[in-house]
Amino acid sequence: MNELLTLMKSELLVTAIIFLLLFIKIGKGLKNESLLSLVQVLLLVNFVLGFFFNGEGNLFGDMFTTTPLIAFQKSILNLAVYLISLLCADWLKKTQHLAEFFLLMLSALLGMFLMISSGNLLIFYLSLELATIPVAAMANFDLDKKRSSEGAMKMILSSAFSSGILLFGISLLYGTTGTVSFSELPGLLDGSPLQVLAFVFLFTAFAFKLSIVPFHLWTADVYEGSPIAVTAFLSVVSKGAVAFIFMATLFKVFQPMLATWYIMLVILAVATMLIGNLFALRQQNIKRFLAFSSIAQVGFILAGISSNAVIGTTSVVYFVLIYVFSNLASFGVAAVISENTGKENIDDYKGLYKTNPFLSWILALALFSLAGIPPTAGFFGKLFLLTAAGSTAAYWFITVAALNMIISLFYYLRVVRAVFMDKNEQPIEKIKISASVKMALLICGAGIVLLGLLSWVFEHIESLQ
Amino acid sequence: MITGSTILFYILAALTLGCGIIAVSTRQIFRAAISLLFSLIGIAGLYFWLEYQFIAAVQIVVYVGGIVVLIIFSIFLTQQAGEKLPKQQTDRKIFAALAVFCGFALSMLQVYQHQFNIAETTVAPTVADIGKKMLTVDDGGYALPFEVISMLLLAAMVGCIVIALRSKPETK
Amino acid sequence: MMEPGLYHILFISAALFFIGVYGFLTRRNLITMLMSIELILNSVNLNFIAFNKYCWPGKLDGLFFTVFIIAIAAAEAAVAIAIIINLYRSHQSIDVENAEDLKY
Amino acid sequence: MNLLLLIGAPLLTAVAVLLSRNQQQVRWISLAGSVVQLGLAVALLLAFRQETAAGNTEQVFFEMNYPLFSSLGINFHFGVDGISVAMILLTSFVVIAGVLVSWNIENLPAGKAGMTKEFYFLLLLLALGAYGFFISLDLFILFFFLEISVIPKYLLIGIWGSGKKEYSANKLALMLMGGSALILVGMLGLYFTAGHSFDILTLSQTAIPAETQHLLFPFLFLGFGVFTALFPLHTWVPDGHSSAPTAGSMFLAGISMKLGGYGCLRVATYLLPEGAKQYADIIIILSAIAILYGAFATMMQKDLKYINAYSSVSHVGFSLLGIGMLTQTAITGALMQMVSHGLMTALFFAVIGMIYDRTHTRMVNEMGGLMKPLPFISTIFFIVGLCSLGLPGLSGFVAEMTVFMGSWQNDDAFHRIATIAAAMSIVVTAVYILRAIGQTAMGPVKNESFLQLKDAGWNEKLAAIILVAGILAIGIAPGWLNDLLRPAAEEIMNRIAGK
Amino acid sequence: MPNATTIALIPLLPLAGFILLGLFGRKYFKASSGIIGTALLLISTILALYTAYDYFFVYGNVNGVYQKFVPLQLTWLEFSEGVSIDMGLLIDPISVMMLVVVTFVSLMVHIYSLGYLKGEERFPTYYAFLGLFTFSMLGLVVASNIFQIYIFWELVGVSSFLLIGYYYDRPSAVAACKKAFIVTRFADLGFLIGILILAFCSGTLDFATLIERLTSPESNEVKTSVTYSFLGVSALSWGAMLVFIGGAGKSAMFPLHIWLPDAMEGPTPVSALIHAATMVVAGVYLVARLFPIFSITTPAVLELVGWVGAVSAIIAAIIACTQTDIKRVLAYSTMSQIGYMMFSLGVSGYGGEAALGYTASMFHLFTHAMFKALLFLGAGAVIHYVHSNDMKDMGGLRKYLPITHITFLIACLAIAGVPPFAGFFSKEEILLAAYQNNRTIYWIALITSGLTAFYMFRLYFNIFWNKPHHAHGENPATAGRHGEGGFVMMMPLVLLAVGAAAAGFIPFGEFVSADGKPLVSHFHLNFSIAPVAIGLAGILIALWFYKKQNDRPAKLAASLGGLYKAAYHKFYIDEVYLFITKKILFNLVGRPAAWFDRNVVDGMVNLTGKATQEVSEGIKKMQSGKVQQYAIYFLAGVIVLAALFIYVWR
Repeated sequence: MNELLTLMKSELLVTAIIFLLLFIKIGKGLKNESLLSLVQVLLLVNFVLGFFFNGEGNLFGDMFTTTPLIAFQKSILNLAVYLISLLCADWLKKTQHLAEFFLLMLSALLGMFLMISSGNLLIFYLSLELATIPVAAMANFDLDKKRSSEGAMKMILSSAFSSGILLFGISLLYGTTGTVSFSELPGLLDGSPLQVLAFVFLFTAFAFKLSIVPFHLWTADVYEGSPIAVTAFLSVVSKGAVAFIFMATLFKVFQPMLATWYIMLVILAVATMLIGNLFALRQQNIKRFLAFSSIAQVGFILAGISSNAVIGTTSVVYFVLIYVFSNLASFGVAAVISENTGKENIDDYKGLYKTNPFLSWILALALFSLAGIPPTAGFFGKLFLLTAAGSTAAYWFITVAALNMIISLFYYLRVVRAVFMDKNEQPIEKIKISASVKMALLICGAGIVLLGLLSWVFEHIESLQ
Repeated sequence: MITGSTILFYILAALTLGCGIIAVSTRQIFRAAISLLFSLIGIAGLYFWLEYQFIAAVQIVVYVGGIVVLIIFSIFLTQQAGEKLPKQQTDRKIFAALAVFCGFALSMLQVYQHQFNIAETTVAPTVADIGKKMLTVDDGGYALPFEVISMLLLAAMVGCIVIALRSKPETK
Repeated sequence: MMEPGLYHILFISAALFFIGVYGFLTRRNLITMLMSIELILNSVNLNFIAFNKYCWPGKLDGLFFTVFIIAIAAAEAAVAIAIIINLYRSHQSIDVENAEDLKY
Repeated sequence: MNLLLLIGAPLLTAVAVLLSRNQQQVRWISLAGSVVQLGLAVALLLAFRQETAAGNTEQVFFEMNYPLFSSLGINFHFGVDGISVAMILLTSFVVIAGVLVSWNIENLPAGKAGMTKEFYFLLLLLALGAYGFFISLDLFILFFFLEISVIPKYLLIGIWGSGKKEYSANKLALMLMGGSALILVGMLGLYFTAGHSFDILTLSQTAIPAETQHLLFPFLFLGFGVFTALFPLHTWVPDGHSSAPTAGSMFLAGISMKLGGYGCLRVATYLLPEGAKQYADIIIILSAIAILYGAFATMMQKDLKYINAYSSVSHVGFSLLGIGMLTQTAITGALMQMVSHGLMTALFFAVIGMIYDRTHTRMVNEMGGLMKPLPFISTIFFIVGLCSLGLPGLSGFVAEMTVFMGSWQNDDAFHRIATIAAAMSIVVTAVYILRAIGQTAMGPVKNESFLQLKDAGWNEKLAAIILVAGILAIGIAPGWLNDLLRPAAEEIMNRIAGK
Repeated sequence: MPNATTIALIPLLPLAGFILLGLFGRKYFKASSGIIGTALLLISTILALYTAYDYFFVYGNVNGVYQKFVPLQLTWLEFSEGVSIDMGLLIDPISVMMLVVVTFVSLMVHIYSLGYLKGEERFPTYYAFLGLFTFSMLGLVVASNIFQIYIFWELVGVSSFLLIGYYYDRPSAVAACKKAFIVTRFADLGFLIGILILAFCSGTLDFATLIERLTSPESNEVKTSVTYSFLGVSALSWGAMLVFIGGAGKSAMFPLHIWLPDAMEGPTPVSALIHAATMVVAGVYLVARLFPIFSITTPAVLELVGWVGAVSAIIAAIIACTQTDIKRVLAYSTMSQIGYMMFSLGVSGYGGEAALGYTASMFHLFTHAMFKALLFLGAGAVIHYVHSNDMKDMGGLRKYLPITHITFLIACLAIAGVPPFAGFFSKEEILLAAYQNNRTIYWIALITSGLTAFYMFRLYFNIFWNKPHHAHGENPATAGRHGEGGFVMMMPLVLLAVGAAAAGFIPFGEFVSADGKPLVSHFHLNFSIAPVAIGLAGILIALWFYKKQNDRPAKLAASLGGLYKAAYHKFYIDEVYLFITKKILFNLVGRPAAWFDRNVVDGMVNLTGKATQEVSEGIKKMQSGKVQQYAIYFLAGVIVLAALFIYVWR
């Protein structure tokens, strides 16, 4: 029993919070403000506890695995959720269903934890659904906005379609190998065409969740339609979790199919960067813009994964950590502005620096980090991904990736330009930023600046393997 | 040798696929729902044919008794029962058909080329086995998935409540 | 006529799968799209059961997969219908072509 | 001497600037910071000379090595040789001059954007990047500092610039980013072929297969080439310079174009000697084209900033030509040209800025006779013009002659013709420089209102004098610079010659 | 032994003047700057004279040969082992002679300018520039290293530029200074490449070593450099030729002479110093400096030097006959006389009697400096008086400017080669040298000699005789005030006149010769008859035409028709240059280059950006907002990937 407590600590903590929320909701209920503060405190506690009492081992046969690395990955997700709860406070306070929102979000988080820890395709599938269905519901939380329900609809239908294909793949895999266990699969994969087919079907589910081109099309619509808190959650937590399990699966389970997935990753990485960047070029809505930019970022993650080596794992985890800070910072700024002024267009950001220098600097920092400009951490993150990709001597691949950084810089600079350079008759007025948001933005900013230079973080991740 | 079981199989297969096709092609939404129902019943029949009675039962209870009813309710809720469904653009249909055909051909080719490891003996699991397994936490047990699904159902329920019970529907 | 076996069932399930996919791709009504999804999931279930029976009779993974898929299908359908109903309230339509504000 | 001081000084200054309250504090802190930097640079020079005099024959001096990402072989590895010392000295000169000319920025056309604090902050950040770049001995860190300097440039141009500033800023940032993308690829290639090391000293000891060198050299050379305006990747130069605020142009041309040249030499040529040999002819052709073509294109320009920008393309061509010639003298000359051009072009832009701030035009045909109201500025304009056209006694001459002498050491027709072609530019340079001077400083006064203009203020005078001092120090007594650069060039040549 | 400090001070004092006046002149020495500059130069002159005395009479002559000394040599910039630019002092007969000439003429000009430019706004600047020029010229003269000479070569070029552009608000002055600089710069390009070639051939830049290595036919350097050739000419010849082009540019030899007449836009004393006495003879000096190479190793190039000199001499003389701007006449005359010096070198041999041309050339350089400076300063006095450069505004000035008149006449006689004035002796030697070696050149020289006498006296008569002066007569009030410019302006005239009259009696050959051994020049009376006669003839013709105002010149001009017109328009050489620069360089090279850069190179960059955006716009349909379409893409992606990996990349 003790083992269960330590190994499943993160899951149990999250479940505990879920039930606490449920009881609060069923019982008297609390005012939004106090509930939010409570949740924030709980999430902080959850995040902090994530670093203690970590064990390593399997549970439920081999359905549930945990290692220090997985624990660290969970901590990253915890941190992201905590930051979202701070950053989107303005929106959260206004929502009618705060308890339910967090309940769903934490369910999804639980699903992601289980997904990262899963040692079995069944549990993987179930946790994937657990990580998806509540988010689809969350996407609809702006109940009276048409776009919100449209986004939610697109998400639930697409994800159902994608899980159908995933399941078909799993069934074929099961038929050919007779097992769904991650530990048994590698020995039974022989690379027969049917298995390749099954693998491709399976692969697309990851691709769908990670928004890899051409399975990415839902992303932008859903991001744009959803409340910013959900978008942030989707783009950071959901993506990060899937990236982790994706990488683990490829490295551990599908190692026999390396030749197949390596090429596949390279092709898709290039396509993803390119399409993501090209679409991001002409976006006006900041959420949609960030959606495409995050698609392009995924291309880089794929590049890192393609290395099939320790350095790949390390740099992907490291990158996701940096990405959490950078992307959340930009979403945070977008959330603050959107919540206070209702403006979500990049053109509306013109002249922002004049009135809101703090927000502007954070936004610029975040965007530079996303673009991979030093001294922000994004530079290191991206560079290490490319270093990992380079370890297979695929020079043309890193060349393309590096050239894509130029396109991405172009559109990130577009926002920077709007904020710092363009003139505006009616700039966004001075926004009063609440303490929690400010704190979260500062945390993000500090993370962006420091993470790259504090190399022990990177080394810590490396030591976890 | 044409046995009764073979004939039954083909009848069930025809029912499943035929009703499936009607379900995705008819322009009467109600008719589609009913065809879906029969298609699902056909599948339940196939489960019976495969001697997986438990699954067949679950199929009928959950699908026929649950999901299809849910769907029919939602058809009523959205006041679509009488209307004909809108027509899809032809090019979309063609592309879809093409893609579907390619996909089908591709997967069937692979399936037929693959030598499955066909077991000599077939043992149908008993409900007791299933029940035991479901609650086992050790190797080979399915307690964790069971818990996960319960969380999922909880979350889905909460989600549905929030979304569907919108307090003041505003029309814009 | 051959004795029906694994391949026959696989044919049926694959056919059903792609019928479902076709439906998903072409039905304009959101509820009928959902119905197509159900077809897809059922075809997968059939696959699992068939494999479990013919290939791996000693194991129960396929069977349990089916059970859980059915459960998930229910949950998914519930949420999807909730969303669809909500969409219907705001759009006064459940035609998928009417819900395309978000694009480009 | 502790090299970290060189990074620390601008960093601390930048932070202090951000924390300061008002204009006055910002300026004085920046000035104090840049004086400290100048002091450090001079101290470094002296310490370096002392070491050399003491018979220290190490390849790099004052080495320091702190692990950063040790598992990836990335270290904060710093050290200087003669080239770095010269470049650091150049940077410190330009920085102090840049700070001085921006003294009253809020009153100048560029200062409409306000945000003086940020302006100085970015300038110092740019300086920080340059210092870090020049002392880095680790490719990764070098790249890091190189990239640091890109965004400040973008913002400096985009916010405080003039004309089509957004376009220029964008173009500059993107092209430079393109350059760094190429560098990145080359760098990673080097990293993996040479056994997972980014360390320049280690890499220089590693035998890299010739084919790999042939493959990687273009990446690195072109990448750095973008930074240093290698033809035909130079088009960010005219637009960038013309739009940038005065100090921005000075930093851009005076410092950051040198980053590229330094990289071409220290990274591309030094680490990939076989590659350099393979592509030397192409480099020579491109740079000879750049020299002549830049000069001819300059002849047609009417905007002073465009004149200097194109002439920079032409002048920088000499550095690249020197590198391509692959002789010790030519490389020394290339380096001298970098230093000289840095000082000269910074001064040139400073002067242009001073003129523009007063006349509010940069079109030569709208000026004339500025010698009368602005004798000091015009005199400086003369000096810098003469330096540009290679007058003995000023730095340009020394550098160009060294390049020519070095180039001539290759005794085949191709190199000879390239040298002669490059040498022809000294005539064309004379033509456009004299045209520019003749139309602005000399001739009758075209606009009566110009007669009321005020000559340079103390800050501008000081800035100009500092840079002129640098130019003269090289021009009159080039020996010290030669002593600094030659051993380093020799080291590079030794590697190229396979010794 | 030569004293390095003393000699080094000669150029450094003017430099000190430049720095002092350049930095602080405008503020602190507004009025006294002229005195300071002059005083410093006076010291220089004294030192130069002392050095000359010391060299020629104390230590220079060892065993009957004048030695070369290098009392000081500092490495300035080392290129590679053994190849370095050194800053040194080379003391030999010609450099010492030049030291004297430069300091003396410069001193005269300094003094003269005290009066001429009195009250000018930029008086200190003027003296600063003069100091810079004198420093550079002296540095050039004593250069011990071929690159050192190039450095000072450029510096005199820029000082000349600055001084021509002294009146910077006159468009014509601005144009002239630009032209002077650019044309000489073009020639310097040749010089530079020549240096590169010579340095490559010899492996050194040091004059002594260079000459030593390149003049002995057995040396390795000569052997190897002969093997390199380009267009059938050996590398060494190319080197010598290109160096000569540099010299030709500076010395305004045809066809690089076009800058010199325009350079007269500068203040007249400047013209006297730079464009008559010193800088323009630098080319001659350069050839003389490298004479052993020209003479021994590349005689063909030396012949070319001779021809260029001869052609320049006659063309300039012809043009000079038609010009009406007195300074331009003098400018062409300068060009013509330098042509004399040049061809004199060209017809010279290396040692012994055959080397007469060398000595003659140097001698003429020396005497020419005197009388030409005098002519310019005289012209300056005239211009100062009438405020015009044009002959038409002059005439009958002998009464108003008596001292000027006399000194000018002496100078004219000297240049016309009338004995016993200085010009007679030097010109005689030149003609003799030409007569001995190259008859064609001799005949050209002879004709030129007649033309010289003619145009000089045309000038003389037009200024001082011809029509009566009335410009000031109408307004006597102003007439009195100007006068001749006082003592400071007249003193130099007189001193120079003494030089012009008497310098011929110096036994020049004793001191200066190609190989350092004294050359005893024989005076052939018979030979002198022809030149003197032709000179006198020229004077008489001029007298006939211009003594009194009449219409003979116009008739003559009309009868010569095309030739006159062509000569009046300087044989249209300026126009050719203008065509080449404006039409070809600007319009055919510069403009396309600029266009190419903006539209093609930059266009490519912009196109890349634009194309990216176009593509981005083009593919936006992919994101159609229709969830079913997304699913089709999804499915297609699955199928394509699966097919690829099943069938293609197995």
